[in-house]
Amino acid sequence: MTDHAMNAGQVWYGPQAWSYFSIVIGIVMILIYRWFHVNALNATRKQLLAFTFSMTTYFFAMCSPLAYLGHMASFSAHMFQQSLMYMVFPCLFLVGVPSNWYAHWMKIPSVDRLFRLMTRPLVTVLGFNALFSFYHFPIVFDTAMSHPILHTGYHLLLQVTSFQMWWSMLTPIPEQSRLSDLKKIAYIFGNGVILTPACALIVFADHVLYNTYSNIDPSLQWLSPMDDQQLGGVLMKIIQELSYGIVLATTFFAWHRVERAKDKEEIASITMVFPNGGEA
Amino acid sequence: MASHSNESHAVDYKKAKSKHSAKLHYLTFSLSMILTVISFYIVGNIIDPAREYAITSWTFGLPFITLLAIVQALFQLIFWMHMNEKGHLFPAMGIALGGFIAFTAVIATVYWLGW
Amino acid sequence: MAGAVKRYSGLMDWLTTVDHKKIGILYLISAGIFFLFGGVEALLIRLQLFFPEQNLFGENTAEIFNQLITMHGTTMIFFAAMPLIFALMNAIVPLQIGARDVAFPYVNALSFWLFLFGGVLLNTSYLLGGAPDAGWTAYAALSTKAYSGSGVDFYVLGLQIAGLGTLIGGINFLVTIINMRAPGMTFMRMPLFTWASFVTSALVLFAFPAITVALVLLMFDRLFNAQFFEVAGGGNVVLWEHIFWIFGHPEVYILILPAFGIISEVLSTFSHKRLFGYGTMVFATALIGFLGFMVWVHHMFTVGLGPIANAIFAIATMLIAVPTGIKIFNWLLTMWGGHIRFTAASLYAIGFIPTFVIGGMTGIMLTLPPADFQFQDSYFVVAHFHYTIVGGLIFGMFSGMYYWWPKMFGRMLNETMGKISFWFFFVGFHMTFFIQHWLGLDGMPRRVYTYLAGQGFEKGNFISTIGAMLMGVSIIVMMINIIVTQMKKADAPADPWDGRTLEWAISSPAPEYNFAQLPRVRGLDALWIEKMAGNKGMIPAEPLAEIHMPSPSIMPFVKALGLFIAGYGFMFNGNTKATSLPVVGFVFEHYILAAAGVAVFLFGMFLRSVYDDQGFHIPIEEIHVDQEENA
Amino acid sequence: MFKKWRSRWRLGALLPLMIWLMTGCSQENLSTLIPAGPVAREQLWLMKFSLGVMLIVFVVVIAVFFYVLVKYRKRKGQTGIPEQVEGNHTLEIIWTVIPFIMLFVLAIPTIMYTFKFEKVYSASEAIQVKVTGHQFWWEFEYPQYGFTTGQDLYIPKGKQIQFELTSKDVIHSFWVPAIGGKRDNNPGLINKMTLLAEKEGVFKGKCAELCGPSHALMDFKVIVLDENDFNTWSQKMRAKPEPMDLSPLAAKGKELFTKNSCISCHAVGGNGGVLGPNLTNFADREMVASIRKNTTENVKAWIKDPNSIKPGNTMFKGYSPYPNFSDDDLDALAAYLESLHVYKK
Amino acid sequence: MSAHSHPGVLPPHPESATLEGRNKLMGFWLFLGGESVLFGCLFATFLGLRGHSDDLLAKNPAEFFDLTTVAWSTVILLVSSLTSVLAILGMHKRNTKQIYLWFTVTVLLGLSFLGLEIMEFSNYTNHDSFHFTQTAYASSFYTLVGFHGAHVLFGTLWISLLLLQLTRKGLTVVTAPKLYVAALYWHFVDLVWVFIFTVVYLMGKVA
Ligand code: HEA
Ligand code: HEA
Ligand code: HEC
Ligand code: CUA
Ligand SMILES: [Cu+2]
Repeated sequence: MTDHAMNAGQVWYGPQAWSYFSIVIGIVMILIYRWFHVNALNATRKQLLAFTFSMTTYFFAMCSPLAYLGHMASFSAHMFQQSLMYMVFPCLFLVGVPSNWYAHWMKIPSVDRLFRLMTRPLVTVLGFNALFSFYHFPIVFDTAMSHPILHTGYHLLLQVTSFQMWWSMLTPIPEQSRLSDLKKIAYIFGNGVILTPACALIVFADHVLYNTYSNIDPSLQWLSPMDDQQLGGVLMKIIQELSYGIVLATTFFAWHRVERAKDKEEIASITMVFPNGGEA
Repeated sequence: MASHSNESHAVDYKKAKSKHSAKLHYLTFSLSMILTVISFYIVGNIIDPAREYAITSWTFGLPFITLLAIVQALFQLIFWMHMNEKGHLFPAMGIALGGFIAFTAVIATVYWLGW
Repeated sequence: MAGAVKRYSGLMDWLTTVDHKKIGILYLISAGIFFLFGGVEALLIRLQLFFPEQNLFGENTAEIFNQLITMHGTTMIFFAAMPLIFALMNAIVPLQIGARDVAFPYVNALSFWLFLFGGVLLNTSYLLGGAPDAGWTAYAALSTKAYSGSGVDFYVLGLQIAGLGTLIGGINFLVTIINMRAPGMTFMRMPLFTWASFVTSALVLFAFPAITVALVLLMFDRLFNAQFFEVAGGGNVVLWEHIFWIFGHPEVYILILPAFGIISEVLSTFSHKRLFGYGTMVFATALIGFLGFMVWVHHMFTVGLGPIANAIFAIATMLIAVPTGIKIFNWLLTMWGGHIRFTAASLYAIGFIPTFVIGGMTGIMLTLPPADFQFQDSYFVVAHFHYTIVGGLIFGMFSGMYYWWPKMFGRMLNETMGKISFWFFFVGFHMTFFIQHWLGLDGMPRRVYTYLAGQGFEKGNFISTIGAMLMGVSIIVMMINIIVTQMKKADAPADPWDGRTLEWAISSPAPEYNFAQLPRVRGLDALWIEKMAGNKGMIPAEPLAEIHMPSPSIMPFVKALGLFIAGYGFMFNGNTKATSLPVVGFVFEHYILAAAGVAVFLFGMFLRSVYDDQGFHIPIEEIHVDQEENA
Repeated sequence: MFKKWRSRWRLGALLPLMIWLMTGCSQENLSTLIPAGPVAREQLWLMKFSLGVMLIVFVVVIAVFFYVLVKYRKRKGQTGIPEQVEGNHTLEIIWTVIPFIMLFVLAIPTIMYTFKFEKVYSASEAIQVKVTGHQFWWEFEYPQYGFTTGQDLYIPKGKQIQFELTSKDVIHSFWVPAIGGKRDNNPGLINKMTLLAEKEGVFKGKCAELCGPSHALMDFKVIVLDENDFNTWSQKMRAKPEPMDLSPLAAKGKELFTKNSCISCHAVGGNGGVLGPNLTNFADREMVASIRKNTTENVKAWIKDPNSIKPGNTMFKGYSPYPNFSDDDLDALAAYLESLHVYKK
Repeated sequence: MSAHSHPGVLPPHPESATLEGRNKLMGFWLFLGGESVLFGCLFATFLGLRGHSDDLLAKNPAEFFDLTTVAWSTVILLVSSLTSVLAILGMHKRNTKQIYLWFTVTVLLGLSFLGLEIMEFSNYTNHDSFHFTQTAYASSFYTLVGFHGAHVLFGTLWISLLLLQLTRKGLTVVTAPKLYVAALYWHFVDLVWVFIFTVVYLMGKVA
């Protein structure tokens, strides 16, 4: 375990606390986006807004002391950060990127094939959920937390798979969409269901599961380890429910809108073909 | 009456497709067997009830064999029960919902029986 | 290629029918009779509580009272409310989606007969040693052999048999709605009542297995000496509560969602406007249905499960208020800007709104665990659920009855009598149950056969009983209305209310095959669209042809009868005088009767599997005749 | 058409009339609306708070409801079809978000109080009482003092009482509405609950879970004494007193009591059974079997035929034949029982 | 929409060729969803009540269950599930001989499973005095595993009956859905067994 000697004071300005590296990555992402926006096709207002929010989430989750707190002191902080990175950031990001920007990369056949493989619903539903659930095994969790390389690697994997999972729900490239609206709703729902066991087992555990949090600098503690653990599980569930719920609702209402539009078409055809009423 | 040539094409197509499916079914069978053997082996020979937190303890073993059971169940569900084919949206939803409610019932009863 | 057409008439017609419309009528009549039973039980309850320290039924008043409340609750919920719902679902859902029948007509008939025999079994308990007396919730230890009489056996077996019927009924409607919609009838074009039936059927599918398990456990404890709920054997009484309420809470949403569907239909028809926010209403219905499975512990706040359990389920329950509220507002806005007509049907729907909202409000008050510590098992809860059930479900069902009576019977119920009945019911209802909130707050517990004088409960109980009598008057007026109406000629118009949905496109009552030609659906409120485009009816989606119908069969009746007999066979296994008689005792004690009954049922399944039903065809000439008659 | 509105006004008047009628009925030592302890008070606050939030909702709904009914009812001769409105996205969001916020506001004190009321006090901080529910009477054991009593629960004013609730047969529920909410008495399990009484007096308790025919009659009393009086009482009870100088009638009664298996169920002083309520301080009780006034007549009637007073109760359960007491025997027993005083303020 | 079949021409996937067939499949899948909840509640009862009963199993979990028998039962059931799948594949190939062969094997394996289970139960009841009426744990054990066994029994009877029907009527669009549904049922029963051997027997080794 890294030095617990680090006291509260060092938290607030040290490179670990502010993850300078992640800040750099974030800035790079913004620059790339801006380049595209200016040189390729403009992003719409809604997409710009979504992207801004996604980057704000990113910076808050990865670059603020939240990440540090999550690793050192508080399971609930860690859960909060994770939820932001896998449940909020990816969907805002995907909504914020216009679909025709992907065309550049899709021109390369191997990239296209890789994409298609990685976005198969069966792959995505199992990938993220399995990795995420597995992560919360005490052994896996503690090991990952104590070895920085494993830790970064696993989190990167989680990030990629989370993007895959959200891809099927939000389908930025409509032409490649594999799921009908109804299927999408089932998919979102199914994902939420699959994630429940992991959260439930954490919330209802009767002892502290993770060694990582069993001896923390008391100045960084704000809840007892058990309460902290339970709060973490609850937070994770709530944020997950919220983000999935919102996407579920928007998908549902998008479906509804499409259906009502179909209605209008058919009604127009009636009045067109049978202006005086009558039989077929 | 369909002409013979059409029918035979249909039969050939079906034969080809079903050979492919048969492979998946055998794969599911083998996987199920392997997972079952692993579960039994772990419980019979590996797990040491005396230890509390090591990888050979029940703390790891219990969730692990549960995971194996779930994986096996999923494979059987998806391949043997043809859930990977078209037109299985509602059946999938039905089983998913049923499983979810069953799981909720189990969790609540196990944790909250007032003992 | 159909065999000899076997079409019965008279009593045999009703005993062998597999026609969803007739089955709907059978459900309606049975529900009505059981509703009268439950209502009489309610009146007796209220009469006993009219004055303090009464013994209306002599020296066994306490025991009899406990039997009355148990039977009142069980009969009303399982044998009056649910079959009423199934009656309307059967009669109307296939019509609304443009289908000719449900997916499994034979199973549909079986559902009905199982329900009926279950209800009859339960009610024979009065004559065979006493009705169940452990409350409709039959909490263990009280419901085990040691602390209750033979009545609970009737409860267990009666509900088990009826529950089986309901479960397969739920599956039936789910498959019907998924697979048998008319061309063009996409999910998003289904009327709200069909959506509500769909979600309700899903709730039935997932909730009834839980009560099945609970009843099995109780049955094993009582009949076979299992130890599930015996403390000495390591059993746990809270287990019963969990499994019962895992069923019980979805059950109340099963009760209310169809009513929600009816209100949507009635309010939009009688305001001459389309439903406001259709998409949201569908989403809210599905959400309520789903969330309904995760809140059951709110019935167990005082069981001592701990603050975490209580807190989680309190929050989850509060969430359900949001989609429910959305529905209320959407209904109000449906009426907004419309031309509201006040008929008996719409009065019930309109009266529903404030009444159900009050019920929902007290529900939210109940869902706060610290407050529930005071409310639990007091008359406050009785007030809450009668507001939601009577003020919600029954108002909705009555509204649907008046609305769809012409479609089912070809006659219109008398409007004046309907309105009189409504006002008596409305005033009587509030009088009966509003005051009960106070009784609960003042410390009157539930399920008490009497109360001591001088504790402040006299006034409330007195007023409450008067209100119940007013409701009784209302029901009598309604019964007279029904009798008078049914004696009239069946000449109601196909579309008396200027309706918007498919069922109004066919004659009243609907012909045997529903649609001569399946209609082409072009949008939401399919009939309304055609009307607005100037068409007189629906455009057909297929040419006129022979219609294939399923054959009637006596087997559902026989199979249900088999289980009915098996029920008796299981219960009387050594505890009664009958078993002391030589042959009879042998038969009962060795479960011969039970086995025989089950064997009849299994044999029926065997026959059904082996003899494939070819059905029969309705020739085109007959269809033409019907069409001319109804022109 | 106007007839409808007249009858509606009548209905409108009925509701406040009923409310007014009922407010006179709440009894001081029984109603949840007149709290006598902090738990009941906080629970009442929550009840009123939630009612307030709900009333806001109700007022809004009713206002729109009546407006719509009056303004948009179909007038005579009105033709045409009103505008068909599909929906309004903004409105949907508004009436989703606002209830959410209202519920959130409601949830906060709820969660706080939910956790607060589960606090368990240790032996040094509170008086411990083990409550065991039986069909149809209540047993109260004071482990810190080492004695058991029944039917009447004596507690001191102003001190935390830590209850441990269980049952010997079916599920009961221990409820003192004026002092605080209830918890169930589950057989084979133990529930913990704390209450505190702020006023002296006699409060009524009820059983709040159907437990058989006499569930309605399973009342009990909570007698809140000044702390000193409580100490006196508990010292006396601890000493397991038995009346010393008995009148000859009472002495005969005591003999009958010991000979007639009463003692196998009931304990007086230090000896006796536990199948029935402890009768050490029986004469202090206001009620016999908690529902009849404690007079000689009633005591005699009770002993003669308990089942007629409390149907289904377990006194003499399984005794065949039912013990038959002559009138003299009953007088003696009653006299004995009436001599079982301990301490009455 | 009619139940007639034209001789000689069986469509691919005969079980979903008619509306009735599709209805049967959908209805059965939904029924399985309900059965999941049913078994879920039985599992909940079992898990909730274990550990608080005072019986031989609770006192001596590690030695009580004989894992060899359970392993054999599992293998038998697993193989029988495979054979039922092969039977349906045969049905898709319209090869009735294969249907007979594989389904008969399935039935025989099912019966052997039942035989093993009956032996096991009588062993516990007679040798180890672990009766149904002993403790709550025992009651829930027998109820859960017994219910599953009853399902296996019903399945074997059902499949046998269908094989008889196959001889009389041949493979048609009417009989095909019945066979398909029976195979689904059998798979489900095996699926439940996966959870039973994991939760009851394997986990039963720990107190
Ligand atoms: C039709 C049946 C029905 C319905 C629909 C409901 C609906 C609700 N019920 Fe009720 N209930 C019963 C039937 C029903 N109930 C029965 C039979 C029992 C007792 C069983 C027994 O023990 O015998 C019971 C018991 C019961 C209890 C247990 C009480 C106890 O035993 O101590 C609780 C506690 O949470 C509860 C809560 C609720 C809630 C929160 C709703 C909610 O769904 C209500 C939601 C509706 C609204 C809230 C109104 C409309 C909304 C708005 C206008 C929007 C704005 C609102 C807010 C911002 C809040 N109910
Ligand atoms: C669908 C459900 C439903 C319905 C509609 C009703 C309707 C009514 N209920 Fe009840 N009720 C329950 C479900 C229902 N109830 C449940 C589940 C319980 C809890 C049970 C338990 O605690 O276990 C309960 C409990 C209950 C109690 C509490 C008993 C107690 O706790 O001690 C009371 C008390 O007033 C009551 C009263 C009434 C009244 C006055 C009506 C009225 O609305 C009834 C209307 C009156 C009539 C319909 C009478 C008409 C009939 C005639 C006039 C007959 C004459 C004609 C002929 C015979 C030919 N009900
Ligand atoms: C088999 C057990 C049993 C026997 C024997 C028995 N009792 Fe009781 N007794 C009870 C029970 C149980 C109650 C509580 C009844 C209730 O309130 O439900 C009770 C209650 C009483 C009460 C009322 C106590 C109170 O405070 O309310 C009195 C007085 C009483 N018994 C006297 C007697 C006498 C005198 C005898 C012998 C002649 C006797 N009992 C024999 C079981 C018994
Ligand atoms: Cu004790 Cu009711
Ligand atoms: Cu509920």
